[in-house]
Amino acid sequence: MSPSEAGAKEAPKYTKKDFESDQDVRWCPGCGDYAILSALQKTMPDLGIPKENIVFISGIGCSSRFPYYMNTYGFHTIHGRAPAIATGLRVARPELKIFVVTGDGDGLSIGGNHMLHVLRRNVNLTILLFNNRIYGLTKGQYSPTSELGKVTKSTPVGSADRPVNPLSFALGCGATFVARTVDRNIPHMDEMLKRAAAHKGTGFIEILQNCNVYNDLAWNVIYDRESKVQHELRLEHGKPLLFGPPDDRRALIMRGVTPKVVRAKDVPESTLWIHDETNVNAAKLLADLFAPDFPIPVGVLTAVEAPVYEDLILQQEQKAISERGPGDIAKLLTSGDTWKIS
Amino acid sequence: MSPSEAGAKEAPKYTKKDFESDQDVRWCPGCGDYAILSALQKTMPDLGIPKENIVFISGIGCSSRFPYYMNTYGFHTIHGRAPAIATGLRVARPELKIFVVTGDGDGLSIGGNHMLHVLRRNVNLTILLFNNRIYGLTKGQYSPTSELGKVTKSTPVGSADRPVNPLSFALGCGATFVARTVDRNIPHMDEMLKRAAAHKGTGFIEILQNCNVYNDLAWNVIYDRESKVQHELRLEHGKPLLFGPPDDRRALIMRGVTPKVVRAKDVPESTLWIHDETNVNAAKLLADLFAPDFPIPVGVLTAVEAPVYEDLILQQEQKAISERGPGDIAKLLTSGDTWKIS
Amino acid sequence: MGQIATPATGAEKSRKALDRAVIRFAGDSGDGMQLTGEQFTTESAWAGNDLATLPNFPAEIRAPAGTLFGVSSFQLQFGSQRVYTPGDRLDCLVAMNPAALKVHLRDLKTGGLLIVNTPAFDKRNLDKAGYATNPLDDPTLAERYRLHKVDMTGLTHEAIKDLPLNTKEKDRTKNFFALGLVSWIYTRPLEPTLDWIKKRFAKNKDIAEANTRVLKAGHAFGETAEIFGEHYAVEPAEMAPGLYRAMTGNRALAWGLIAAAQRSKLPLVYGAYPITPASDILHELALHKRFRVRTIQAEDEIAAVTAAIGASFGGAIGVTASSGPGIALKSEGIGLAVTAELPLVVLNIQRAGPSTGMPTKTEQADLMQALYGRNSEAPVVVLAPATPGDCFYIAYEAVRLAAKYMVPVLVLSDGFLANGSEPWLIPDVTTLPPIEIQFRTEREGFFPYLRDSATLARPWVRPGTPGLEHRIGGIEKQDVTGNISYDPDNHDHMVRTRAEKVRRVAQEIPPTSINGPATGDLLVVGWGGTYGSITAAVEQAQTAGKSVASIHLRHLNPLPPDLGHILREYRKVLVPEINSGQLVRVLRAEYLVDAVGFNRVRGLPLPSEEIYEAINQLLGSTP
Amino acid sequence: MGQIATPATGAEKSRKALDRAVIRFAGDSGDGMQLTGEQFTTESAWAGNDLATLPNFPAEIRAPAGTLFGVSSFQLQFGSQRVYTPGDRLDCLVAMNPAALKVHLRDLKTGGLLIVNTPAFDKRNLDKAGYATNPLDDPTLAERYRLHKVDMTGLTHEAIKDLPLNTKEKDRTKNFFALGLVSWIYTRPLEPTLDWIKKRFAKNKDIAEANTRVLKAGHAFGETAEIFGEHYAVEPAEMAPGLYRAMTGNRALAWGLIAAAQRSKLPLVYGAYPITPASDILHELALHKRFRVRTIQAEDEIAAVTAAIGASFGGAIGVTASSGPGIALKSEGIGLAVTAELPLVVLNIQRAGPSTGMPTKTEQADLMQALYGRNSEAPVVVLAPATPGDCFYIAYEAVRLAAKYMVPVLVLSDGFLANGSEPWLIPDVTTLPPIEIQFRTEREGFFPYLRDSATLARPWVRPGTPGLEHRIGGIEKQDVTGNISYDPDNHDHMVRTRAEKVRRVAQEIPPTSINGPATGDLLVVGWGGTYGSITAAVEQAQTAGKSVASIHLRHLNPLPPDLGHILREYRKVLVPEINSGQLVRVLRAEYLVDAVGFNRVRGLPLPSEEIYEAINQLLGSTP
Ligand SMILES: Cc1ncc(C[n+]2csc(CCOP(=O)(O)OP(=O)(O)O)c2C)c(N)n1
Ligand SMILES: Cc1ncc(C[n+]2csc(CCOP(=O)(O)OP(=O)(O)O)c2C)c(N)n1
Ligand code: SF4
Ligand code: SF4
Ligand SMILES: [Mg+2]
Ligand SMILES: [Mg+2]
Repeated sequence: MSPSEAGAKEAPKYTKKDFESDQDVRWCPGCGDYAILSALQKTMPDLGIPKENIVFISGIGCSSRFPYYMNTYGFHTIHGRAPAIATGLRVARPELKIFVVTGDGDGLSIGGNHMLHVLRRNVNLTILLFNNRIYGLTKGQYSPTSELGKVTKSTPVGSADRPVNPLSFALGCGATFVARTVDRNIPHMDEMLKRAAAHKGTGFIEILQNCNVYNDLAWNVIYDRESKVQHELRLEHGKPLLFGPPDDRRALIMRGVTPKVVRAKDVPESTLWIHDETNVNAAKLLADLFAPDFPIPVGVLTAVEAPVYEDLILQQEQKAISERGPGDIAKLLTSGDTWKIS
Repeated sequence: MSPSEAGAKEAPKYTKKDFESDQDVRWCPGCGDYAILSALQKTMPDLGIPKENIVFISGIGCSSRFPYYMNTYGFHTIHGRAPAIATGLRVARPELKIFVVTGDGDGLSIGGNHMLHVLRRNVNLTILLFNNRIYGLTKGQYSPTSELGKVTKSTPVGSADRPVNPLSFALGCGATFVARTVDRNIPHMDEMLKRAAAHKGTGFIEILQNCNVYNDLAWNVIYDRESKVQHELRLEHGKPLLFGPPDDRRALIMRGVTPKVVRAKDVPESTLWIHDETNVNAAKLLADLFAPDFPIPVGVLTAVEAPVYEDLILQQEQKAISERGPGDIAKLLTSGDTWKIS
Repeated sequence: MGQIATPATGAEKSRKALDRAVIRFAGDSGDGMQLTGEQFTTESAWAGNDLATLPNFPAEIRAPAGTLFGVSSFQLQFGSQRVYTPGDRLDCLVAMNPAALKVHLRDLKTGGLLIVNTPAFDKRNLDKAGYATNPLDDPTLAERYRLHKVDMTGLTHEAIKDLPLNTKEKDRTKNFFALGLVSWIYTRPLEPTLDWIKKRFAKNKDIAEANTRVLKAGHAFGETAEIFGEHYAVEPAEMAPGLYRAMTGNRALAWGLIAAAQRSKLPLVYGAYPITPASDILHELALHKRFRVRTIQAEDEIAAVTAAIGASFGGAIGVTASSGPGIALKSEGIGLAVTAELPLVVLNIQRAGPSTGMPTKTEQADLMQALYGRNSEAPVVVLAPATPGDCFYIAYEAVRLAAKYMVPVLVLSDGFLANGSEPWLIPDVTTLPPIEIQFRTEREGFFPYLRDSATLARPWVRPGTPGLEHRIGGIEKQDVTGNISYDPDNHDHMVRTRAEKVRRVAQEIPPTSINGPATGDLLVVGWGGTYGSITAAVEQAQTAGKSVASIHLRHLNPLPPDLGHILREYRKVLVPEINSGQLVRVLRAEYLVDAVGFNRVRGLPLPSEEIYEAINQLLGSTP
Repeated sequence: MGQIATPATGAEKSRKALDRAVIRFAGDSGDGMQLTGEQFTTESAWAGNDLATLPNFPAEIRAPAGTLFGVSSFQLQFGSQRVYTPGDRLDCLVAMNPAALKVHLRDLKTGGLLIVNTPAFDKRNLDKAGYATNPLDDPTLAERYRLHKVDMTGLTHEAIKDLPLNTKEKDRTKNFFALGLVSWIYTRPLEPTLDWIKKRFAKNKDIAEANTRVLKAGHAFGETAEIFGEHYAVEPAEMAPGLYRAMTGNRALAWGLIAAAQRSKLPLVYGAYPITPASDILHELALHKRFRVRTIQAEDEIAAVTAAIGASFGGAIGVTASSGPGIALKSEGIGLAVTAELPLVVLNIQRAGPSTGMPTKTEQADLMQALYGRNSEAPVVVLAPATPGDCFYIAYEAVRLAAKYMVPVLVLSDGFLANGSEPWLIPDVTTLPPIEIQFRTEREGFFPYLRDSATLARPWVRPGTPGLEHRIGGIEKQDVTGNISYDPDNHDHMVRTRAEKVRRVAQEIPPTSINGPATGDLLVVGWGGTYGSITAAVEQAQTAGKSVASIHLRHLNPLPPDLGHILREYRKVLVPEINSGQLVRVLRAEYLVDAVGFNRVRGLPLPSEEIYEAINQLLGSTP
């Protein structure tokens, strides 16, 4: 058993209620965060982990209020630093199951550097990035995922910054598990959460989330029933990349390294692009796609194995102890050159 | 003329000497930084920019001592923040030509967040990242680009962090110009510097650099004459991806989205992969490749056009002024609701 | 019916003259209390009163309706005499729901006017507010206060029943009913609000019509309903003649910066990362591109301050702002500006801490951080505005000093000043002290750290100036040449020089003005947003015949040159602060006077009543 | 030949007894001066002397040969009596090249021993050092000092000419010649160095042989050559009996942390980002995985401190360290630990600033930052070690207090303590105060902010404890329950509680020990790495009959409870610091005593001579 699996002691049978804390939920009525909270509380019992071994760590933002509402251990920390705090916690206590909850501002603006490093280190954490393309808690400034030209309080004639794509960024950082889901799709969220939680290493999920107060329907292209049917591309390992309404199925295929949308019926089945979660290259090309010119990939873009940071650290420790025994401070103090005065 | 081109007034004819400052160069004898300095001083006259309009901004590290040695304006700032300082300078003075000099620690460890954001904003700067895969100035700890398992002062039994690839990271951040060159290849450095400096937006160059004191020959695979012949892949726009010795030419081709190395003579010319700098997808796949299994791409991976941050800001300003005239503070103070007391 | 204090009959309504009144509107976050308060403020300003305001809202964006933590309030004091504070205890409280009543009732004076919106006191809301029974049914409420139960919701709907709006839209106008009613009670002119409605809802005639009708309905209700026995007039205050406007602290800071940039003929580069309560400065500045104001919403506070430093290096006015945690993050960057000797303005809109603390609440506990919150000896100039309107002058002064002395200037505003407003006499900008920027262009004898003999400032050189190419940086440098130097004596010299440069700013400080006798039993020393509370308390004590004076420091570093002398002219020194005692420590260390603090750290302005008590206590008597 | 002081003939060499001696080895960065100094230190320790060392090296990694900024030096003082400092002025200077002579000569006493390596004084090196002519040719040099020109390079090559090494390798051994020679002059045992060479070069016999031969050649040269008229013996010092080792401050900090983790039976999680002069603690800790020490080389200082906080939250000993700019970056994180009330240890190895400053030079100018460098009221415990060896005890104490009071503890070491070494009496670890961690597991009556009545600490709960699931955070919280609270009075209460908790740490501070009379004319108060200089100066003054005492503060916050009383027992108080006057301000503010500072900020330890002068000056007499 690797140190990071140590937490898997037998868990009691829980219900959703067991994961609801006694705190008033303080989001705006209608906020997408409610759905995510509910999905998570619902998913938790299925993870089979004793409640006391679960910890939620967050930064600051509307999304980062999350830990208060989960009846597990929780730490609402400071803006952008949740991945670093979680790394320290994980190194101290590799048997805990740790979730990091962050926002597009918390995780990609002030916290971008920690995100980069936690991803490359592949610390065993599940990171939920609530992307509402806006700063909610500070009342509506544009965020690093807001579209270029976004008009907000801080950009009355439009923003001048090209947005960052969380998935492309994560992949550029060497992430080993990257997925996307949508706050309005509870079963899919549930599935992604389980997949990410089971991943060995950093499981990174972008959750498209609605801020109905400051950026309502920013993701309408995937909320609106009609548009969703047109654009949602469900990624499923081993399945071809097909999307669109039944009467107008389209296929995403490759022209060289350039994705192209064609009518499904126009291409032979053998040339369809089969989704392969273990192909990081494919994930990188998928990550950049979005409506209207392309479908919106939803699901697991990539899931690959790689060394896990704290596993290596703990292995080094165990090796040192098993080879030379546990440390003895008295011996340490008298090691090397000493001399006696009497 | 866009505001960012304003600096292009007629420059005097310079020689390399004009760009040498009067400061003692304080790198270790044999350090790769000397070659880069020399290349830069040599390239400067060719840029045709008046010396007083050139600014070098750096953070902290051996590499970041760079500005002191260039007889231009210079600012040796604090660790990791050079891209942010340069952004402020550029917004204030879009007519200046700004170079940012940073290291793998400065630019990708403490400064990773600013690197992300300067790249996505596409601020018009030329960024030179000296990658020696080590912390030089602090005497030899591993850096974010050091290989997993690296033994250094701070990791006596090997590091536990998977390295970040500067090129993949930059591309994940939405960089519009990404190139790689090598300290031992002065003509190629010269070419890359000119290309990056001419780019509209952020020109990002990774320079493989030797720290002969703490990480000697980390890049030996591309220094060693024999190995270099085997592994160096020169990227040239419109040319096929061929490398290796004349008697054993190999081609990099695509199997689906997976790069493969084959004997050049085994593949028909029509199936060769032609390098296209405007194809960011291709760049992402190339960026991940390295010896021994793959060749080492050297040259411009991608160069694409995109809106430039400070251009948009300045355009907004000019539009506001041209539509409503320059601001008048007395008018501002009396705007809106006022009342008189007499 | 005014149930205790004025058991009125149907008799003619009397109008009573008041000196001043303190009103608070309180309701749910969704009830529009901030807007109501702001409009009432405008009306009072039109009426020629002096005034001060205190908005107070939850950190939650839209806290769930009816909850205690979702209550939002707006308080103001207006008067026919100088008004220093929004007031301590309320003459009138408008409570739009049970939660508002629960949270705010304790601040209402016994016998004060209490107006409640009865339909909001339903089971659901009572539960949410934690009331087991309806407090309105408790007879002691009406005994203790002049309680008026008004069916505002019903009357509102009635007034606009024929308009094509849905229930929710109609409901939302009820704050105008409250505004109309209270405007009648205190004889405020409705014109500014009617004007505002017209402009604001120009594109939505129905809403405009609804708000107008409801406002008038509230007003008419006061006039006709049998329940209000009297109403009040507050005469115009005697104020300096001139053109006035309402001014909040954050807007004043923004405009002060713009004025300074204009006077110095330079672009203003403002690097900021959003944070409560500083964000509004960014929002305001972003509107003024015509002034060559360039705002950068940076990726974090470190990028914000370093971008500002980069801009300064480029010869622009580099400014950054933040609050609490964000200022902590800027410490390293400020240190760079200290040693690079570049002008930099850092605005700190203090909020309650430590750490995230209570972001929407006020505090003045970052003084020590401003003075000392950097590694090593890194002195900066520290200024603090006294009132919302003073923020304009302080921002202007900060730019002026930063550029003149080539030094970072930190400005300590706070949440109370930032959002509070006061009537502001619009200055003639040409009378502001000039800001003359002289970039060095002369090659002859140029060195980057050559100093001006009066200010010790090094030359400011714009990159782009031919022949003056040079390099600066964060490593210790030789004086004059600016070359890297590890020479021990040079380092000692530079540490002293940087300190002396800041000390010389003292020559810019006007003589301290003393409010009260030049010598006496007690001196009260204040700084920042407590100016109003302290002044009110001290004037109260003076009226009561005490030998008390007060001074207010706008310069915290360096301190005014005459301060030591002044302190020694009083037997005792009291320093009220919304922190655990920071300025008081500085004064004790600097002048060895046995100054004592009065400290309450509640996220609220200091009540002048409590300061008054502290004065009396220190004087050894009961009030 | 000792050319002035001892115009020796070929007569038998006399051995003179000395109380103490101050030696400095100086040369190029590549000349191995640090190693030479360390070996000489070990030899002196073996000889039973007390000693103190001062390594001093450039910030450049390998500065170009022969330059002034590339000079590296190592100084030590050893003696037969208590040695408090590495010494001010030199009895002996070894200068391996012209640059070393140029930089260091001014510190040599008139009549002192000056040993130079003549072949290094060639045109190239003279040019680089900025000498127009060879200073060795200037007769005044030999007049003022006992100059010995030795062809070390030549003699070295001669000694090993038959060994199969190349010229560069041979050249590199010449520092052993210098070491052998000076060892002979001061009668040091060669055994430890011979031992060291054997171990160090076990895999390279030729190098081992070369170093051995050259060391002996240097020794023999002293003995046989006609030029050294006398040599010296320094008797063993009277030191407490026991087992000793040489200890540097950084290693002592690391080991102190390890000892504390062992005693508390918890893993130690150390988050750090490399920075001079703190990096060596990381390097040292990374070696000790068997002690469950887990080091995280973080991406930056913010990640380092927050990772440590995460570890503390998890029930491990969370520690972080940095210097100057890095500590500034941690301010926000430390504030979180304050309000989360988690144990955290932050080591600050102070260096000369501001900003990047002079990274390899020492300073003690971060005291104010430690006390106040965070937003709002965020009090922490502040400790400072007095000597390299004391770092062990301070690190241990920091962990103990942090865990007992659930509070961050900041430790202020400095570059001088970090790299300096002293003979260290190895303690019996079982005699250290116990660190008893009692994680709460009891569900009954659990609340996250329920407090211990003696310490006010809240319970430390390890995630993983069934039934105690709870949430904490950086927003203000209700006492006891820990729920988010914006209640004004609760906030005031929490601000006071956090302060009181830190204040209670005073009950852990032993009575202050006074070095000198309990009452008198002058008290000298010190803290941190100036302990040695101050003690030496005060003992000198006492010997001269002055009524002077000194105390040394290891606890800077809270201050010792008896401090106020002690301060008042002296007519005057002097506070020497390597800053512009920080502790002195604290003492003045706290106790209203007219303490005065003695401040030199040169990146170097304070010379005890200068403190002695300051004492005399304050006493109103000339020395
Ligand atoms: C150091 C610091 N800087 C700034 C803030 C103010 N702040 C709080 S949340 C936030 C942005 C939140 O945006 P996001 O992460 O997208 O979360 P959302 O509210 O949209 O869920 C900011 C800027 C802060 N609390 N701390
Ligand atoms: C805030 C801060 N943290 C840490 C340091 C110490 N430091 C200086 S340079 C450096 C790393 C340099 O590595 P790199 O950027 O790779 O530059 P190189 O020396 O290898 O050229 C570090 C950690 C510092 N100066 N400031
Ligand atoms: S502001 Fe937006 S993100 Fe925040 S709680 Fe409200 S709706 Fe949700
Ligand atoms: S340490 Fe390495 S990178 Fe730094 S100057 Fe020396 S060789 Fe170059
Ligand atoms: Mg968001
Ligand atoms: Mg490096």
